[in-house]
Amino acid sequence: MDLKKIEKVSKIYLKELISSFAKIDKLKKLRFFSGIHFKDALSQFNKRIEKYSRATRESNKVWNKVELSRSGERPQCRDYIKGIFEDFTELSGDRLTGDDSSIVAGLGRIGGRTVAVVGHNKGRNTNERIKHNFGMGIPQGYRKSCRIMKLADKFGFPVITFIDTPGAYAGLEAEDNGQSAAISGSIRLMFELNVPVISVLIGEGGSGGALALAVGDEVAMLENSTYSVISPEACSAILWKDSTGKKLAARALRITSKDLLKLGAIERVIHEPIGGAQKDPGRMIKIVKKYINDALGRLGKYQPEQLRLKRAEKFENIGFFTYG
Amino acid sequence: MDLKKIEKVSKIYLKELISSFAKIDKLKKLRFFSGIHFKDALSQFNKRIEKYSRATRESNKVWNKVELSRSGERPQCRDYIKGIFEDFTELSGDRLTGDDSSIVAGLGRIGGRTVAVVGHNKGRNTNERIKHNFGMGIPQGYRKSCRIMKLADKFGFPVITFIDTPGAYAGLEAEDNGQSAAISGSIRLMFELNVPVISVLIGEGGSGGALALAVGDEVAMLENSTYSVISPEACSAILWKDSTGKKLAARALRITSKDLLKLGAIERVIHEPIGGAQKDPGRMIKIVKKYINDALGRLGKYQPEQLRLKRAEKFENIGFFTYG
Amino acid sequence: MDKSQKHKCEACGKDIEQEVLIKNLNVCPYCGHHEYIGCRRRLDITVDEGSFKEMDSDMRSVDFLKFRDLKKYSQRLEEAREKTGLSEAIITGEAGIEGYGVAIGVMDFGFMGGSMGSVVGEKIKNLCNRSIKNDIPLIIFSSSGGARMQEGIISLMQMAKTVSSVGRVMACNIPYISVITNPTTGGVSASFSTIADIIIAEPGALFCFAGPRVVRQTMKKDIPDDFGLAERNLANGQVDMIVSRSDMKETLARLIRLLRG
Amino acid sequence: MDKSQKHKCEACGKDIEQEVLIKNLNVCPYCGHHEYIGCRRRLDITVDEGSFKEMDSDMRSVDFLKFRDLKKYSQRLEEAREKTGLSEAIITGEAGIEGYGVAIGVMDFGFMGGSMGSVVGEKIKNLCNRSIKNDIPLIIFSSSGGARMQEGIISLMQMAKTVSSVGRVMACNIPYISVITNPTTGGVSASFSTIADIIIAEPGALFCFAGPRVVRQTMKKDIPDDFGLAERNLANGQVDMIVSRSDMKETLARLIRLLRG
Ligand SMILES: [Zn+2]
Ligand SMILES: [Zn+2]
Repeated sequence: MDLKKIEKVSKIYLKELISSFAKIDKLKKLRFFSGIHFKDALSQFNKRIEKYSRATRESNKVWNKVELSRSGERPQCRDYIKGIFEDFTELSGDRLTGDDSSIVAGLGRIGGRTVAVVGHNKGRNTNERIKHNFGMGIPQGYRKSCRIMKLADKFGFPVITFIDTPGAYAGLEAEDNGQSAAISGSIRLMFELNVPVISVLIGEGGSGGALALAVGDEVAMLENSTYSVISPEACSAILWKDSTGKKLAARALRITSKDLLKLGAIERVIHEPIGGAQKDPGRMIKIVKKYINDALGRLGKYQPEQLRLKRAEKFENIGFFTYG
Repeated sequence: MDLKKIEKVSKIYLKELISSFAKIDKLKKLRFFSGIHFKDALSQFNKRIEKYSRATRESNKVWNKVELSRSGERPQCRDYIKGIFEDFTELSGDRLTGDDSSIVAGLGRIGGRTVAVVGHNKGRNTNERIKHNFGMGIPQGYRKSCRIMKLADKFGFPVITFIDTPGAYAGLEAEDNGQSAAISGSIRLMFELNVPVISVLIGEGGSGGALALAVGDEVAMLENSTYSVISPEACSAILWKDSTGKKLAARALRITSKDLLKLGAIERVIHEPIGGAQKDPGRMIKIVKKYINDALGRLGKYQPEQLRLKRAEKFENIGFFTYG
Repeated sequence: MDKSQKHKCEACGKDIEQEVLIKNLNVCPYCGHHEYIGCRRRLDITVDEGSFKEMDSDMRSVDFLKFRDLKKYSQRLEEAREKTGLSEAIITGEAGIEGYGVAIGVMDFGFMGGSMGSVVGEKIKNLCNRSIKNDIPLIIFSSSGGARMQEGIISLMQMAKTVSSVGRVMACNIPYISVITNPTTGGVSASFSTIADIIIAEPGALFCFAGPRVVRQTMKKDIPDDFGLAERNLANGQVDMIVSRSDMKETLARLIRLLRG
Repeated sequence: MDKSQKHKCEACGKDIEQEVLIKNLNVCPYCGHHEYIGCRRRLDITVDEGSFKEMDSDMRSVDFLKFRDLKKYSQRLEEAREKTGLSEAIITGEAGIEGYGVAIGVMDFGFMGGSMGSVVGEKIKNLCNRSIKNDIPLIIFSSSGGARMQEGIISLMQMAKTVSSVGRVMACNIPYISVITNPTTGGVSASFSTIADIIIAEPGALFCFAGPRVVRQTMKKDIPDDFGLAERNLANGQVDMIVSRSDMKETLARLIRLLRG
């Protein structure tokens, strides 16, 4: 047995390994047990170690991406806005009951045309993070976003969204104010927009709170961003009944840009400077600016009706199933 | 001097009378004062008493209407709904942050067709009145109303509104939740409706809170209902600097159905059973039902575009002014 | 099933005879608690007898991610199928309700917590298309813990997919009624179930985006006992009405009559 | 006016030299308090020099109800005209803002509390028509205690009238920017001023439907110090931004540039 390899296996796998090792141990002690069978069992056991250590290795790699995607060092929504759009003017409030500082919205100019920009902003230091509620949206935020997107639709401005959120805020008030309907309403509105919609996942793409802003004609992910139906931690708590499974969950969920491109859930991966966006924020922002400009060019050739139809078709065609 | 007449003059006028009487008294004492002048002054003074006592008489009459229009004995929104519409189904909530029980909304059938119904309900006894917040709407109510009107617009259902409110609720939370925008939003939406809109003032039509539901193609007032830009009490407090002017204010503001018809602010006065709606609620409800059916017939001949245009024209043409 | 068998009400703890419980549509006769019922039973008590024609009955989930937690996804699917006798967490089809033709979908919490994966999404899409094609109202009974983790990002995308599909129905001015049953949370509450013309909830149904446990954790304090319940949602403006199981069919028929003008 | 004369800030109580105050656009240099300025001054500091072309300058209110409280309406009008040198509570016209043509209306609280009667309504309607005819953005600076009681129900109807008019501008996809200045309440806050594409408020402006006194009376308890203020409205989602007087022109020009695509 290769003990070194076992060391590299995730805790949760270890439990399984130990229990099967105990079985082998029992087998050894059995009278009718033949050496050949024992060898088979041991080889199977070793294969298992091999498999588990590979899974663990991969999980660790994915987990690094998770941490990187969440890193406060990466450029954030406000950085992209500042670096990409001229005349950016922030617009506040849902005109209903409040303003959500975790979601930034406004108008700006790129390539000589006006666009609406909406995005999650997490904030960098503790104060900022608290102020922005760590990028976790509340209904007022999604409704503000809807208001600005409607404004954009009315005036024919393309919509650019930046996604970077652990997920919608799980608070009592948020629930009482209709978090569910705010998210579904945002998704629905984005399908109704007659203008090009470009969504860029710049960091963490957490669940429904991310999707609420990510119904784009083109959805792009930065190389080291992640996008997931549930946080690996929560997934682990539910499925592995244990928080230590978070890295395995991160791998199992397929949340990297590469995975999502392969699955057809996004259109494009935007490559980052070597070592990640945080190594050269200026260049990263330029790359994203170029992407947005190019995407605007690509989408500019479609009529409003076509855009809506293609957007609906794209999302309605996602899914894997079989018959019989 | 006719002292009996003076007794019938409103307190506020009395102050003026007393001060002018004091002047006459002074005149009498003046040396150069001739009898003829004195007689003139006295006759003017008597004319004034006459004028003031007429105004007071009229004010009292109008005030009776104010009290009648506010009477808890009159049929209320829910009574009309029950008596007029089949299959009425109440719909709750603004799908944003709350439900307002001072405003009832739902779908029902009349003459074999579906209509949307929205109205203020004040409630009759103390418990009901508290539950319905005395018919004073909050933003959630106007937004619920908008939601149901949009539903009606989508499905092509005419909209019937019943107005009976002291005005929008003047509370901190209501203001924080955007009372102004809720009211203006409701007015705006009603101009955008592609379906016939019939508004019936059944009791008290208080200010912006009433107008928010009263942008009808036909606006009708029950004979003894009132409709005013401000409550006579509040008007008196501001303009007469004194609450005792409320009856004078009620007269000055011209708030009766007759006045409003004359001013062109409404289309129709619906006559009440002798003594008022409360004397025969059943008949009153039948009369209103007939009115609604007739109005639906009248408005049914217009195309959506025509309805919108006529509605806008009608309200945009209201106003008295001159040049130079 | 032994009809004289006793059943303890989950809410009030009183014993109910099985026969009474079933007659009462699995609603406790003492406290009105609405118990879980499976989607077949729901259809039985909601649509006209013999009127239901199932669609996509042979559509099956596939383990395209080779997802494995403590169990393989494929194994979980197998177990759910065996346990429920259903092929997936939703059953869809055409039916009549008091004679009105409808496109109806009913989710079943018993199948992997009613979680929405590709099959639920696709079945809803097909149901929507049927609704549009035949110009019949759309009714969906929701009951779900949310998106199906085992299908990763693809299950998140079903939120967008279903919203788009029901959105197309609504854009055709075809009535869409969403019925919230216990529980409706997460990816289902934040997608097709909350953008209907009319939203009805069953009494006592949990209806929220984040569940009470998660919210308690986030808030680091106690939350009200009625957190996320249908009644609280009514007060919060999120549902049009709360309708008890015994009134549901009549209410749906009346709403269709009204919405059909 | 003696330029060396001192002026006491209403907010912080500090003495400000008249000259400094004027240079500072009547904003207190110590505490930033934005003082009342009349509509002519507002135009001066907002539009390009000499660009303003007034509309309806000869439109006059009439006392069609023969309204008399302690004074006659006609007398109140006369006094207001004398006091302000204005013909009514709003001045409207075409102007340039950094070269962009706009249809602009500016209310003046000094004229009968900026109350909206028939003339204010009609002037706004005509302004909207000009905006549509010339395809130029609409900008209205509000400052009003609400509807003009002396015109009874007709003043209430101006709420509907102005909403309809600005609604037509917006339906043409012509930008409409509403600027809230101190105070904007009642019939003006609940009509044209709150349905704009963009709503800007001046710092510290009171902006509410029911004023603080009325609300305190209704609630029968104290209300927060910042009740109805622009800053509270920003937090409550009712305004897009708070812009100080010195930044107003630049901001309007930028917004027009943005909204014009
Ligand atoms: Zn029970
Ligand atoms: Zn100061």
